[in-house]
Amino acid sequence: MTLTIVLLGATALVGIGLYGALSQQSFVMLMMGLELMLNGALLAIIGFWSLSLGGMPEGQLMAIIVMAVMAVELAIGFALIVAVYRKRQADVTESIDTLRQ
Amino acid sequence: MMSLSRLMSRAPAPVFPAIGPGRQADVERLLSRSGLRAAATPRDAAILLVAGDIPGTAAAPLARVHDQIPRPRVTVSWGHDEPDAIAARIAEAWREVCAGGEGEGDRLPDEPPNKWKGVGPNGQGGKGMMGGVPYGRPMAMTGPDIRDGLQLDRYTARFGPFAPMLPPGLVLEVTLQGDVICDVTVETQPFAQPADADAPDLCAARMLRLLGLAGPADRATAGKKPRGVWMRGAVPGGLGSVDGAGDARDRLSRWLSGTPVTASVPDIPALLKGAEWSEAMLILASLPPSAILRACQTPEAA
Amino acid sequence: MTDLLVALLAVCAVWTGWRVFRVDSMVRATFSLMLSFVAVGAIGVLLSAPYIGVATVFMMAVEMMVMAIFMVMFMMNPAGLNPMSMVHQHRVSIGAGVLAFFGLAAAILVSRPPSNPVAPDADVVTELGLELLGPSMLIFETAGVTLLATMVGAVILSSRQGRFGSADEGSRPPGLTEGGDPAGQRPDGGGGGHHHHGGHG
Amino acid sequence: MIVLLALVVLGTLLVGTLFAAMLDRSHLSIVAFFARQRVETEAPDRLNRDLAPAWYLTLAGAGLSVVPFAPGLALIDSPVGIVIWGSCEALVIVTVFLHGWSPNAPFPLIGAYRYAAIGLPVMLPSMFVLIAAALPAESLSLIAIVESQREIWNVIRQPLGLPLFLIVALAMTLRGPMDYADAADIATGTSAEASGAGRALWQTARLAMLVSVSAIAATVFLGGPLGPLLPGPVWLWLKTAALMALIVLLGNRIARTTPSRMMWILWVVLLPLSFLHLLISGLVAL
Amino acid sequence: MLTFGIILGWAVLSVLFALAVLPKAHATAPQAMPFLGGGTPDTHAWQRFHFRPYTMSLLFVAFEMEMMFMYPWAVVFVEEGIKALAEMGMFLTILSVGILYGWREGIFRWE
Repeated sequence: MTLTIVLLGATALVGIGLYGALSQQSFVMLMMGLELMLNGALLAIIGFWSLSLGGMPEGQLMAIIVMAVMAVELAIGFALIVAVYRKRQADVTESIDTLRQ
Repeated sequence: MMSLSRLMSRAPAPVFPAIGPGRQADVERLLSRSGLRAAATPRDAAILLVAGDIPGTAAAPLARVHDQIPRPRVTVSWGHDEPDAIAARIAEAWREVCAGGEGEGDRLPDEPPNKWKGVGPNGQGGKGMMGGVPYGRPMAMTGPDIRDGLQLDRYTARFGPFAPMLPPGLVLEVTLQGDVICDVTVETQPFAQPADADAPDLCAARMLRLLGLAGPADRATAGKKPRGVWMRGAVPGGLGSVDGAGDARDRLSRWLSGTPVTASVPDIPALLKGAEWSEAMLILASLPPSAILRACQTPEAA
Repeated sequence: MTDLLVALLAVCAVWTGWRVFRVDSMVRATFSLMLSFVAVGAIGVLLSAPYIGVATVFMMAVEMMVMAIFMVMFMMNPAGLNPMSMVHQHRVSIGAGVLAFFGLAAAILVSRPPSNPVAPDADVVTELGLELLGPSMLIFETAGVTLLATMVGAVILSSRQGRFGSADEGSRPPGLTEGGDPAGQRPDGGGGGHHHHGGHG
Repeated sequence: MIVLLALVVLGTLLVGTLFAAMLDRSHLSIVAFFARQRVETEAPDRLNRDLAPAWYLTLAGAGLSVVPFAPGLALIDSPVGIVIWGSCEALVIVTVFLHGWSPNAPFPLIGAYRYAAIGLPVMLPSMFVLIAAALPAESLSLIAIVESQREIWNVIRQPLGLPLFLIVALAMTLRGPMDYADAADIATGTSAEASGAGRALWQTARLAMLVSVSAIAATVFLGGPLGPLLPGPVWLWLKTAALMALIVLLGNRIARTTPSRMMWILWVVLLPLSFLHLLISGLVAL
Repeated sequence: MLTFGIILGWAVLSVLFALAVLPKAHATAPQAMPFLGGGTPDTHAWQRFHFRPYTMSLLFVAFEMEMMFMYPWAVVFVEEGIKALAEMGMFLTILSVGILYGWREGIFRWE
């Protein structure tokens, strides 16, 4: 019962994350969607580990790895955004000008 | 209720000083007394201390600062009274504030900086995402940066003449990106101060305040030796170098040892441009008020 | 009781997760995401995973702080003063999200995962530590290398000045003009490394 | 028993906050400001402005709850006590950031970002000294850390620990040399637009955090409730009070450098020092 | 469960206290202006804020992950002895290379 609740919650998080990742125009918001999907994965792992796998330590390690993936995604994603923003600065400001009209 | 207001009135009176020409040293000495507390922002104050004759150009800023003090509030003007008399008047004003009441009303009309009514399908301020004046003000726009070339928003504002970290009277128009100064011009020169304001203990106290040492700064103002750790070392080396007067750290050392500093006229905008806000404020505090005034009087700085 | 709390927290996690895409202010969006993580961490604590649960809160608070900084840096109108919708292919996305939810939910409801809960007196933190130093040692060290690669990659991609100057320059700002004197400080030298300044794009 | 402990923790927090205010000589000012007008700024983030002081208080309370008041007796008897405290520290950064972000004014905004720049790297020495304290205890629980100090306090066994943690404490309580959020050059930074009860509540929460962080330091480095003759809670209170006075004194005496330089110091000086500290503690514990 | 309840209790208590003591904020237009020492701003303060040490914050996020491994390591340190010291030493050495690289690139300052 608990496991079903947890997994349904995780599924909903993945669903919302997918919606966010697909619908958002900006790259930064897309990262939010990805993080939310990983959040769902984390919740599912915690649920499985706790209720279905008898607490085998690999489950906890898996959760840590999901968090590491989040950190890596965050660091590399934002570094890429900085690099792109710096390179295509003129374009970005142009698009801002178009939007301003 | 009565006892609460009595308890409140035993707190040091929170005073925001608006320092006029020639009164900087007087006000600094006054506010280092116990029973008075110099507020760094009008939000933290109840009493506006107007020292000296504020010139007409600074009347509107004075009204703004006055209105920013939460109610109830009282203005105390300091003409030529003795410091003891003015301290007593401030204490009286603080008791009055603690007793409650409406206090003084606003000096400026209750009008938003720009008329604004939500428009568009989402109630935004104007056309597009960055347009219009949402809540009465436009939004900051991107512009070139002078450090790392990442063009983000530039925030332009006029700071002063009653900013506690700037010399009294000085108005700087500053363009910030993050907290780095991209552009700075002197709008109004600081008020002239007598030679007393260049006294080493007062100058040292101004720098110590910026270093987070309010207690030692009060001691320095009272002519005692300030007790602090890492006072000179906390000032980064090479900051605000001026020909013949060393850098900010050297000047603080000299003031702490009681030697006055005379600096040749520096160009203020050139010194501040490109500095971080905290560094810029340290640079300004590390120059004697007379030197800053001389620098602002030269034509190319204006 | 635990079931009820877990269900409530799951609803919290989902609700705050949904708010992320529904608020105008980027700061609110990011910290809404953080609350979603906190709820997941709390579920972890309830499900006898104290370390993973609390550490999730710990790590995510920090990560979301950094995320908020970058969201505000690069999003137009970061505080949502001009509310606007910034979505595209809205229907498709909703469809995909709903489809993913129902597909996975059906799979969950149909499949019956084995019930094998953690022993109530298990010392899960010690087990994790032994696992890290024992069988999973390679994963642990690989994670180290991966993080190193991330650090180096992030620095290379996002830092600009680093490629020119060495660390002993301290916090000296670059020149105001190309190759000019450094701003604000030390008129002597220091601008030499910054010839590329101002030439972006 | 739980209710009694909860009351003890609450009482400690209240009395400790009052004591902190007295040390700071700000108790009367805080009382005075609770009664004054609370000024609204232009288009603020009202929700976050009102909640930031509440979160700060929550974190102070949660942090104090993991502290054992007698050997083997803590309100939150968690196997991961120091991780809970670590989360509190991380959330303090978020809270201070929100406090500075919410008024929509330049000085608070600068203060908030400065605090983020300093608060994040400050987490590293903090976590290293707490992990070092967990080594001899073979547990992340603060109760076990107290037990491990029966023979010798951590302040002697791990000499670098307390000094490093005091720096963290100054940052957590926005004080003196680490007070980058509320610095004088930005007109008290994140608090520059806080007035009336909002300002007073923020100051109260800041003092409550001082109680919490001192109690943690007393537990981790000074043996917490351990001591001869007097009962456990009294020892904890005495040690906490002494550390509070020390932190206030340090905050009033040490100068604050510029944020850019402090960040450099944190990474280049204090982080290697905490590595060294961990190595020493590890070798001693073996 | 108790842990969770107590922390939730603190949150509820603090929020209720804040609601009790915080009156509704109100102001006239001149009162609401941001404090600039009497000066006026051109724009809203909320902006795409140029956070100077952004590279540092990215490096920090990656480096900080090491904590996740260190906490469980600390629990078994004495049990595993010198092996644990060696493994964590290697792990931290690997990560320190990243920090040294960052330092060399000058990211620990305002960019």
